[in-house]
Amino acid sequence: MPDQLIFAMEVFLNGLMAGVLYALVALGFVLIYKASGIFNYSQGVMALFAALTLVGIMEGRVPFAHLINATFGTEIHHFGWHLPALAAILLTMGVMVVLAWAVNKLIFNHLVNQEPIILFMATIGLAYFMEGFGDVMWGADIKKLDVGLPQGINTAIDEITYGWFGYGFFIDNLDIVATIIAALLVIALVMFSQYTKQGRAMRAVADDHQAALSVGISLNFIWIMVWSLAGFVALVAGIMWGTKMGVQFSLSLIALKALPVLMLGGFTSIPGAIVGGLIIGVGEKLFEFAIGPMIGGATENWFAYVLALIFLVFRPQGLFGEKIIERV
Amino acid sequence: MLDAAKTQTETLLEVNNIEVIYNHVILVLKGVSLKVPKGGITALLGGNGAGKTTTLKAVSNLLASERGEVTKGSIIYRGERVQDLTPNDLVRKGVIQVMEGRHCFEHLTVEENLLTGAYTRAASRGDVDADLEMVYEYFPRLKERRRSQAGYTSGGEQQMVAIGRALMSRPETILLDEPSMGLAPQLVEQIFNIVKSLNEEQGYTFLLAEQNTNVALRFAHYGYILESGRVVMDGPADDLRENPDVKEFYLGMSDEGRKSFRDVRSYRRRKRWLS
Amino acid sequence: MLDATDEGYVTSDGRKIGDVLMEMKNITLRFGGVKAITDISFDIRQGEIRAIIGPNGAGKSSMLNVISGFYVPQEGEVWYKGQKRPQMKPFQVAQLGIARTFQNIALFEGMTVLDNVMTGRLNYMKTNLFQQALWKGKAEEEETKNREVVEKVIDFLEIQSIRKTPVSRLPYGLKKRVELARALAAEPSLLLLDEPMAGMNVEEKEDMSRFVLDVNDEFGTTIALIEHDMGVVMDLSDRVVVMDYGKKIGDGTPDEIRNNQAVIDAYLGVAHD
Amino acid sequence: MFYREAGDFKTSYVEDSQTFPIKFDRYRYYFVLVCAFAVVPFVINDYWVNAIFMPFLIYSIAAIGLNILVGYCGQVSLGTGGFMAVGAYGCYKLMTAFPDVSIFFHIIAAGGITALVGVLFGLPSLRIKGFYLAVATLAAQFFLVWLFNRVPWFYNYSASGQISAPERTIFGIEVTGANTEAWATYLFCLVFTVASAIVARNLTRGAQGRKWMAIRDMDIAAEIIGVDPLKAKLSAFAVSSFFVGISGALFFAVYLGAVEVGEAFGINKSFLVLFMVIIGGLGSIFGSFAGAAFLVLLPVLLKNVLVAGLGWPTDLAAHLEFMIVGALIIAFLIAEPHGLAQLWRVMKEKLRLWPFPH
Amino acid sequence: DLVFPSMSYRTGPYAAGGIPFADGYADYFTLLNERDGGIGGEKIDMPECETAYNTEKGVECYEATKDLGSLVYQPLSTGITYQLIPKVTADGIPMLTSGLGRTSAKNGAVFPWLFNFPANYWDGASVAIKHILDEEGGDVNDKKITLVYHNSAYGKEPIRTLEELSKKHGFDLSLVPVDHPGQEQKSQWLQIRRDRPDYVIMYGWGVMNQVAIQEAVNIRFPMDKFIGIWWSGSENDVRPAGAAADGYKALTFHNLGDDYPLYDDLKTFVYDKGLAAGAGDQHGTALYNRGLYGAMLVAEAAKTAQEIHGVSAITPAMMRDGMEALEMTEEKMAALGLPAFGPEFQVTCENHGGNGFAAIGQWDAAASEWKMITDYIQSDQEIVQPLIEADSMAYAEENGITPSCD
Ligand SMILES: Nc1ncnc2c1ncn2[C@@H]1O[C@H](COP(=O)(O)OP(=O)(O)OP(=O)(O)O)[C@@H](O)[C@H]1O
Ligand SMILES: Nc1ncnc2c1ncn2[C@@H]1O[C@H](COP(=O)(O)OP(=O)(O)OP(=O)(O)O)[C@@H](O)[C@H]1O
Ligand SMILES: [Mg+2]
Ligand SMILES: [Mg+2]
Repeated sequence: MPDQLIFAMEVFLNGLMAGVLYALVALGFVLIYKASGIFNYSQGVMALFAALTLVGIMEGRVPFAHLINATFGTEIHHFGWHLPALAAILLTMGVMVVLAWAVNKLIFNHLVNQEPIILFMATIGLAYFMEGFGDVMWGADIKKLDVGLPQGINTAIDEITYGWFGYGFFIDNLDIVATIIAALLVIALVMFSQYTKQGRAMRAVADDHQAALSVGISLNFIWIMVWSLAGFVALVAGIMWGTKMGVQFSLSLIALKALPVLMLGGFTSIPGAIVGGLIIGVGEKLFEFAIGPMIGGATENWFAYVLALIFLVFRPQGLFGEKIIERV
Repeated sequence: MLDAAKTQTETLLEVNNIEVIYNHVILVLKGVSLKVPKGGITALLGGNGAGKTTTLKAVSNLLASERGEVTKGSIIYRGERVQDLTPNDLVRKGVIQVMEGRHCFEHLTVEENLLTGAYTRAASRGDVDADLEMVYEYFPRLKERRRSQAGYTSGGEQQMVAIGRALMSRPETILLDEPSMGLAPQLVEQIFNIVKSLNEEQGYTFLLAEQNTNVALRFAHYGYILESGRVVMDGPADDLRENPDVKEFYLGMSDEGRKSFRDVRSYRRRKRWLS
Repeated sequence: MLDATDEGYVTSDGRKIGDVLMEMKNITLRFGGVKAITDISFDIRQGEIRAIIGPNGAGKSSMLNVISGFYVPQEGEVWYKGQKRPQMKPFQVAQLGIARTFQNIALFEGMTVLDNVMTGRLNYMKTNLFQQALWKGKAEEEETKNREVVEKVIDFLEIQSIRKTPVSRLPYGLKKRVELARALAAEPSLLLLDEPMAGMNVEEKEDMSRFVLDVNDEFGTTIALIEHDMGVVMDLSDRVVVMDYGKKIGDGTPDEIRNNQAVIDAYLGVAHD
Repeated sequence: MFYREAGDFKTSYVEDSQTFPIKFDRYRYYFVLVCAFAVVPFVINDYWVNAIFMPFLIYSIAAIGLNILVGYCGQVSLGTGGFMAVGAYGCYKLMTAFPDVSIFFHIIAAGGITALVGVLFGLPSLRIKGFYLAVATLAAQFFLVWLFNRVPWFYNYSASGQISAPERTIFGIEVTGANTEAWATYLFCLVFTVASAIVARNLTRGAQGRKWMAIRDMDIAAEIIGVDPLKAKLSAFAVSSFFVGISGALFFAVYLGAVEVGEAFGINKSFLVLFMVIIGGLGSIFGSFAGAAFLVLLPVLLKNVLVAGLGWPTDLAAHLEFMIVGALIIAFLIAEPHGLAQLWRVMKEKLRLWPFPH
Repeated sequence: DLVFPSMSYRTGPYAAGGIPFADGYADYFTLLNERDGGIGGEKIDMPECETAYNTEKGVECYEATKDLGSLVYQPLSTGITYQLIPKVTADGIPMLTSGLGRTSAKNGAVFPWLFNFPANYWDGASVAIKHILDEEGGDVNDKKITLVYHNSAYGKEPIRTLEELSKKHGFDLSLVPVDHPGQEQKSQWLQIRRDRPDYVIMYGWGVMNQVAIQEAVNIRFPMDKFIGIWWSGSENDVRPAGAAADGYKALTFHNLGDDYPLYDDLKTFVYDKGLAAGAGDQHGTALYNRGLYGAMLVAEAAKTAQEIHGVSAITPAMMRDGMEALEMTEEKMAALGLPAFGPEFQVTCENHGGNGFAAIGQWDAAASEWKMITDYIQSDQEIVQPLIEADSMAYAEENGITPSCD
């Protein structure tokens, strides 16, 4: 086999893996969009916030330490404990549920039945708020996140492929873990939204807030539920990305990597998020590999969007999105 | 048709002198009071913009989602003030509204739409399926289209979905907003017959807002006529049907019987009780 | 039976109905598996009021959508003013002088009544972007000219008092009237009305009927109308097409339809007075 | 009591369709204009111009532009940063290629170039709608930034990859470069801002505006009543990009003087301008100003209050600033989802009824 | 009072880098105030202004503080630097951009108000290559060196220099850009893995650094062959990768660690009095030291200015004179409690940028600290100087400046 082809295969596989990581972020968007028609701009910040909280709890940091110290002249920083990862994850989940409750109570409760762009705007406000809040709560330094996930090249694959091609493929262990988790998440979420009463109610709410209210669906409950779910997905994404790059402000920017995925897969489709992720991941990596060197590289950011755009021209609702109903 | 015994029974829903304001500035209801007796069919009549929909929404607490609020008066259901309940609490209490203009869940199939109606019920699968069958019996057309997305069904079909969906919650009181709108004549008849049989056989209470005064007064026991946010007349349906003003303005009858729509071409100043 | 030759006919109240204005030939329209219209042909003549009736889901609205170019039928031809109409985009159809209202009101909710009605005049407004950017001069002149037409329509439909109200705040019935105003402002030669009187009480229907008749009378506008109120249909229309499950089951004068057994079975239920 | 239409009769349609039908509004508007042109230039210093007025004026133009696209035509765009970059780089190339032509025309021409680019990237809007379109416009954002960064021709092969505005004058007074006077740059921007607002108002009050709004409110219905969606959407993209391009050109040439594309015209800029438009009020020219003012002034104000006033550490203040801005955005939306402009309108409606509550 | 505004960025995507610098900068001035009563008897005033690394906020900060009698600006962001170049020139306030900003500002004849001692980006690239030369015994012919860079003006800075150097020394240079912000670098590192370069040089910023180091670890690229510029060489950049980052190298133009007498003074006069800036947890980090160093340089320049003009309350123009006459010697630094803390250099009108000395630090993951592994190495002046000359003269021409040193 020619070298270029072997390399292309490696790039392809890594593209798939990268795609899964994008999809993890995109899933959170899909959940909320599906249940409320809200395009949740703050999903990235939620991932950051979840990861920050997780690290904070694990390391026993005192929340708002800086604020407290600045106001009272004290010098407290740590509680002095170190929690095991699992316990910290559960606690963080609790925090995310509280967040979901607060978001609903303080914001979306008052914005029922508003146009999508207004709701979108509200999530922007929320993103601003949480950005500041997360920083005040846990500090703006870069934190190392280690919940014990394996990371680095998978030697087994490296060796096997070396045996086959004379060139060992690089596959990151973390990506493998992410893929498994993402697959489980997607299956569970699909089952939930298609086959349960709450799932149906969730889709109903997305279509028409008022009508949903009129049949007795509690928007409150549905929204707290999906925001919690989205919080959970954000936490998972936060763990994966945080392990890769440390927990820091830029974690919130992964949202930008999820958007083309979302658009390609369809805002309303859970499987779409995964398939979209895979296509985007592979597409952008292969493009960078094959065409990138000719036009100066660093093409991934825009190419992902252009790729999604091309798909959209043919399917304006994304690959799996609900058909946009146009009637008069 | 008025059943004197029925009007004597307990008042299920009582609206006392409510005022509704939209957007903090637009005053729409200027003191509306009504009483809905248990097991009765009460009709709310009135022209466009009289405030029928607003009244119903005030009762079902859907106003908040339209930036409207009840600023005065009270709404009592079964002797309990319900103004501050959420719409879903109210549905649990047995009050459900069929909204004007259908409001189906476009992306759900017809059947899924109907199933959402059973959201508040803790009923078993079997019960729900039985109710589904009941709705399909009332509206065979829906059975044919059960797997289509509601967004693609015709206007009339959507109206059936909306009503069927409300029935699925097995309510005690149904607030029906313009059920006849956009329906073919025999279907209008059919829907009112369904209302009647639900009322008589299952004891459902109805408060219905309707433009089609003719049909409404034929099936209702008691009627209220709203104009510009005020109740201008009320009485047993039969009395209203005989009232000459009602006859002229709401039933389109003149002394010579029904007028042809062709005959009203000449300009005619509207007579109003108010304004 | 009316004497419906190519030269037209005379109605019971003595109006002269002219040539065939629009003719639908063997229209069939499918949506995936659903057959909304099956092989339907009928014509609309200059100056008449043509009603389309039928049970819910019969395909009436779909037929109007075919006429206005929004749905493209799989089979069949549309003839307009004696010519076969080529495949057209809806806005091109509108430019031919066909205006309509919608079953589920399709007003521009973010605009005032006046602006909504002014949109009916868009096909008459020809100043370019630069002239409009300057405003003074051509654009203003054109605006004023068209505004006068619109004001006439507004007067005609008696909606002066709500001129500056955003339509989202209007009750249903008034919205329908505004929609009619928008269609009328286009001074169409063919006006399509989809259930213009749904959700109105008798008095309002009377008003609406008066408008429809006056439009037809004063401007000679041809009208095709879908309506479920048989009283209205029978009183207003010159000829009626009846559809059921996508098929045509009757076509003729109100009297003929009233007594058509197929129509009675499928739609009317009982013979209507 | 004085805020009334009563007694203020209109006798012609022209009068009736003027921008400020109520006399009081009209006078207030003239008053603001006179202040802006004849008073402010004499009283402001560098700080006010560079930190507040210039960004406010320039962002207002961008917001007006984006409002035409989003607020009037309903096409949500997140490509504003990229289009501003087109304006900036277009202006830079023109300034350096034709040094003898007045900067005034360079800026207008930069707007024209941006309009063309805008139309190009607007093409997908014919198929793609809503948030899908919004995300799709990010393709423009990222691609344009990449392009300007990638192709050295755009920055005249400068070693640093930055573009710097050479010195240019209007009527012999410097408006770009190192030695500008505060009042001169202020007036220069003000002229553009006022002209933009007037042109935008003219375009949106007539036939073109109605086409846009019709497409926004219900594109299918609009098409059926005779609006060509292709023309309407692309013209919105063109006009919007024109304004955005002008603001980009001013942003670079007059305000910052030197920019690097990724930093000055990144995705954040796209979001910022969109926030201005939404907070200010979609479909309102006044809203564009209000939104720009809100997002330019508020952070500065908060910073001054928290750091200078209350003596908070700068970082805490900055974080709190984020929280406050976020919370205020939400609070405003809850109070009035249709933006500051609508809040203003409701206030006026109340005022009109005053002293009666309804 | 002597006003030294601090344009810091404690928020935003680069906060982790901005905080330690700002803390160090502030603590040094606090120390001078507390221990010496300021400089030459004048108290120091240090208004801090948050830029969030954002150019517009930078302009706002500048405008807000310039009328306070600010003596010198350190904008800490290349973007802000470019904006301020015309402004400070017009307003007559000196600006110091150590290790960042416009490289050709070194030519004081063209940029009288700008200073970028002791080293700049081009020096950095050259010193990195010199270090590689040392490692390879002076021969890098046919070695492969890859530059991974932030795809922005900043990241592209070293390309010209490296290209020249590759001509001179015969190594293969390949360029791998990473687009902002750089949280995803799979493609780039797969490519590096395929190409198997002998060395990787990185000009990264923000999250790009952390991800690059993690990916390098993932593909098992030898850490001691991976050299970052000083903005890729803080604790923040290596910590997320954990123990595996051990051995990673980065350039620096000042010393690392906290083993200096000055720290004792800081402890007595600042930390223990509770006067430490920020959260007070950044002492001894690379960027904190950079903050100290930056403050020390301007403080020394201020002293020089006071000496030259014989007044203690100096003006910005005097400050400029002080900076232009600044001489950093070993004795001076030792006297300040920072022996051998930075390279020795002397500023002149022709040379506002020092002599291009930089050193290499290496990360010791076990001890969790940076260690200096070389002395200060001078950049290849033969290569760098002509580039600076050419670029600054081009600027002078474009802007109609007559270079002069009188
Ligand atoms: N969301 C709203 N905001 C402002 N005004 C409203 C709103 N909804 C209704 N209104 C106004 O309230 C008044 C009453 O409206 P309502 O919908 O209750 O009338 P209705 O009797 O149901 O009329 P219809 O028969 O046309 O449905 C109308 O004048 C209408 O303009
Ligand atoms: N775009 C579409 N996609 C799929 N099915 C459609 C579409 N439009 C209409 N239909 C179907 O075609 C049939 C005819 O619909 P249409 O809206 O024309 O009925 P109608 O005669 O106007 O009924 P109504 O009186 O209830 O309005 C219906 O069964 C409807 O579900
Ligand atoms: Mg109603
Ligand atoms: Mg229909």
